[in-house]
Amino acid sequence: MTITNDSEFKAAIAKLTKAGQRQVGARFAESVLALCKDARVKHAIATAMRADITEEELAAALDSAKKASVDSFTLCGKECDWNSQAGHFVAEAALACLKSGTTPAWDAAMHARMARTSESIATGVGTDNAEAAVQYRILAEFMKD
Amino acid sequence: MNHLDLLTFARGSALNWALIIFVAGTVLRFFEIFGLSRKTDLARPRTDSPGSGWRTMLTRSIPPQGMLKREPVTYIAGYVFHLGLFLAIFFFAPHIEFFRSITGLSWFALPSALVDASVVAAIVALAVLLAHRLNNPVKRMLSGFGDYLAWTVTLLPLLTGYMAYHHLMFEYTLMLSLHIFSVELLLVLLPFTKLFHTFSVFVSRWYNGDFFGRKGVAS
Amino acid sequence: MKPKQMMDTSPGTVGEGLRQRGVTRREFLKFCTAMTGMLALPPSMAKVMAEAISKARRQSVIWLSFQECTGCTESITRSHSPTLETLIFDLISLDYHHTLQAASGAAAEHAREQAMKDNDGKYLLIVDGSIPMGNAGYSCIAGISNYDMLVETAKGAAAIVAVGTCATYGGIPKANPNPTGAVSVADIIKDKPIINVPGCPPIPVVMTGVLTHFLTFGSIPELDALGRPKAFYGETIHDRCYRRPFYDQGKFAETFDDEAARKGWCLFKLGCKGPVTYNACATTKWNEGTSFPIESGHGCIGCSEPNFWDAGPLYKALSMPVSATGSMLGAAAAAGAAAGVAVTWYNRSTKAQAKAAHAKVTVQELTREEK
Amino acid sequence: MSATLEKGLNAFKEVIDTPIASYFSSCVHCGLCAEACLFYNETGDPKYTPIHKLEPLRRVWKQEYTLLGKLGKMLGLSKPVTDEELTEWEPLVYDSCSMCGRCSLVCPVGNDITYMIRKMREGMSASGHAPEDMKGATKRAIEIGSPMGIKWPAVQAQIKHVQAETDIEVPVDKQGADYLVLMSSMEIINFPEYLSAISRIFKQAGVSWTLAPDAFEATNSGIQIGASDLAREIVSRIVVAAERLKVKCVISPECGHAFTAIRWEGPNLMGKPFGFEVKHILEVLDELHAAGKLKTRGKDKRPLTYHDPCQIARRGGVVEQPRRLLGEVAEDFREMPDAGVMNWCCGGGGGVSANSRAEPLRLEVFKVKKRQIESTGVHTLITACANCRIVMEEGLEHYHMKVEVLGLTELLAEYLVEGE
Repeated sequence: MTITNDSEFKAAIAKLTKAGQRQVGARFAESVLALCKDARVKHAIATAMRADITEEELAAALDSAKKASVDSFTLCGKECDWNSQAGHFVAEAALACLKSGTTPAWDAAMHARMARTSESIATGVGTDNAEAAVQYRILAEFMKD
Repeated sequence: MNHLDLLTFARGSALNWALIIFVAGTVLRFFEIFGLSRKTDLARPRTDSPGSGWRTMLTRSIPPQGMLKREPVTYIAGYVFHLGLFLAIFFFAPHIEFFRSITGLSWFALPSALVDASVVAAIVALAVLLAHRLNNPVKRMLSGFGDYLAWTVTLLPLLTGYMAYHHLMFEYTLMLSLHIFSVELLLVLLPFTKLFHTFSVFVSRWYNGDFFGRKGVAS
Repeated sequence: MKPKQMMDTSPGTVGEGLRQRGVTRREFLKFCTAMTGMLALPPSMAKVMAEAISKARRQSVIWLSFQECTGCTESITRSHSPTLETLIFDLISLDYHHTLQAASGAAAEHAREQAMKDNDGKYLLIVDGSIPMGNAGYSCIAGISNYDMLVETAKGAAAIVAVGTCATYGGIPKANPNPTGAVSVADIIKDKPIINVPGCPPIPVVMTGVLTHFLTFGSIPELDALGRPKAFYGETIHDRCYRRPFYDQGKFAETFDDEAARKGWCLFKLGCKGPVTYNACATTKWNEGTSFPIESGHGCIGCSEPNFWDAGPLYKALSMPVSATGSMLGAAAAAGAAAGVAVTWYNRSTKAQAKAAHAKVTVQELTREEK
Repeated sequence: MSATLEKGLNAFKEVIDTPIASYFSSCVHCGLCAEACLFYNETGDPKYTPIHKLEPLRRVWKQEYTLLGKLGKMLGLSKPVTDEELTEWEPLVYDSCSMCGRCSLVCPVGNDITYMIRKMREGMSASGHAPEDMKGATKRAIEIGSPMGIKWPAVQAQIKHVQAETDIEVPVDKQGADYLVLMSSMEIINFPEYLSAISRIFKQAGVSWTLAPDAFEATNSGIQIGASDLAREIVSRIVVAAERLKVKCVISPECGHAFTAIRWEGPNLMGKPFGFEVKHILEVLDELHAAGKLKTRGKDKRPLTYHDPCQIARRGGVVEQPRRLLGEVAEDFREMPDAGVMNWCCGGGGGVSANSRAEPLRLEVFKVKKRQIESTGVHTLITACANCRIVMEEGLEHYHMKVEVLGLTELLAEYLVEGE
């Protein structure tokens, strides 16, 4: 199958199981992982991608993703560094796919896109929408498996 | 000078001067406060709380939620003291006569025993408040000479009044003179110490109530 | 009273005199018992007193009257037990008293001098009236100024009893502005024991009681700081007043003829000085124990207190200011306002200067200049 | 005296007005304000007593504006305010006061201590005694346009992201729109969900709104640092844009002090009443809800509680609105103890969160919020201030609490009935 826009993307995600959403969400996060230097995020994403994850592992991964997210928040009034803010959104993406939300994969995708947006703000180069296309591809491939 | 002469002086010249300083000082202090003026608030107020300033003058006497439990000594002793003092000042027959002679107004008096009890309560409350002031780290830090002075000159009229009524320490005429002198000391110091809150509390509460009221948090 | 007796300046014992006049021992004991009660002595003292007085020689008494109104003398003649009053006069030998003695002119003065000579160091001096220290001519007797007569007569006295508020504290003659420069006995005489029996006038039995005490013990009774016998002046009228309960309940007469006044409520608001007046009126009462001023519907005016006449208006409650008025306070407020306007003007110029000196804060200027 | 100290003292003299004179006259040193203050309550250190934080200002009042004080000053009996003293007071005035206003509501004599702290900061900032971080934020707000250094292109990037996500166009610079929507830097940086939620809700409600490239930032560091000259410059951007676009109402975002800055201080800073209304987003949402324009479906099953941001509730009067809105979407809404106007501050208001020096203290005083949340037993916390949100996220993480924090607008958008 091919996905060309967000409504198809959303519909496809909705068909996935909880675990499937987590795994694909983690792939979305992984796609922007280069923007994040936090080892905890990398580990959380790696855990989330696995199919054979236990409840304990899930909880531990959620915890470390959460920590990474909070640690990377830019506090009110502090000067924003968009590069590190991009890293924060990667952590948010990782956190989103591990959380028990209604649409974890969608949330992870949005955060991953924000990471790209942040990167584009930091560099001043417009690459934002490219991430959406990357995500359509990732999802399509995941669904093939 | 014998005791009756002392009493006559206390009721005469001393009282006149004390009252003059008290009245002039109070008026002066109000000028000092209101003379500084304030800018009109140009922000459109919320309309759901008219009269909040006036209401706050009274409602701020009620402890906000949770505060009574947090600081019971200050609240309870504070209430007892203020109420006791209020009853003693305004509802003891001889005192009403004093106000009548100056303002022409008079009202009902309470039986002496009741006034006596409220004075004892007020004195006890003052003692508790002093102990609290010395023991509570916040109060101790905030307190200076002015606070202990204000405490003393507030206690003295209560104490001398009680002692005069019960013929303690000195004979009545002398004690009554001392009572009046202590009131005069209080009158002279009131406008120029924190005791001025007797009046300014209503101004402060009005502003507070008005500020909050404009924002829709009326009391 | 009895000119013959009064001329006799070497009296016998009291017991002799009593028997002479047909007074029984029982009657005399009764008198002594009453006296011990009044002087707050134990009842057992009645017998001792009777013994002492009977054996005592009749006391020579000289009574000097200066700036006075004769009210004190009027008072002492109206004791509530006339027979006992007579008794009193039988106990003593009243050798000189303007109003009561029959003699006049040189003879009268001679009687005084004679008594002073015969009983030197032993006679009792009673004084009523104040002594003018201004012009000597304000008050003199037989060409002798009151001051000179007092000083001269006091010299040989065993003790002095000052009766009435004039003699004790200067009284009404001393009232502001004190035109005669009136002073009390104690202001002049410093080397004799003085018993003050103030009151305007004093209660008759209080006067006789003091004399009895002196006769019994040959000494003066226990006195308070103002020289008054504690037995009679130890408590205030207010504390012993039968209307006191009304005061405590807050029940007061507002005028002299209102319902409350008729009900006998407290007269405090009508200016009663009972709370600061030390006297025995409320217990001893006047006119054969009939009543006392408060019982008659008028507040105590504090006549037994020094300078009572100048202690504020008679009909203003004690808790009222003596002279403060609303208009005085109005003037004070005006003065405060005037000062307030000046201070406000000054404060506003301080604030205006601060405004004028305000340099717009820019982000560069958020940094502090180092000294 | 250094020139900066002179400027500071001059500012003190300038700001002292009738209410302040009345407040200082009324204080009886009862210490109850300390009991109302989270900084005192959680540390037990009496120096955090609110009225004590104003001591230098009080002395200037006494020495300059009272007869006795002036006499005392002339006779050399009173201690003048020095630079050293202001240095000592700086952490008290900035690090340990979030201007939450709780003391002002508790003071038995009615002293609005927060009002005085705000005024005192004028002199503190003028004399160079503001925390470095806050100076930096203010500098960025003036020079770049946002305390966090955000420029319009960053907002544009977010707009693009939101448009892609929601498939709704975000109106920009639309003349004659009813509402001018502002955002806080926090929402631009950390919470893109806000703009996305607004877009969806306003689309459904048929609201005409716009963003303005020259006035997207709602926050005002000038207010926090206490420099009215700078605060005026910042707020004037919004006024200019609102007047240019002829909007009827400016919407303050989920940010506490921004609401205070625009709604209450704005007209006074500009010296004229506004020709447009200023409302907090929750007020607007509540109005839409009342008008039947905000329809939701379903309810959140998680037990929820709501944290009243100080400037929105106690200092802003928006208390009932969030409760009514939550009533629509929350199945199990639980109030915290002291909720509403007596709520405890998150600890990061009034510029405290922007001040890294204050961080250990801020985390220390978060204990009160921890207790409040724990007593409700919930794991989801709703609020309406992005600053509170991040401060609480940090605090929750610090105390290892598994509680999720959400913005109320964002929560509402989750249950929005769309496309009907």
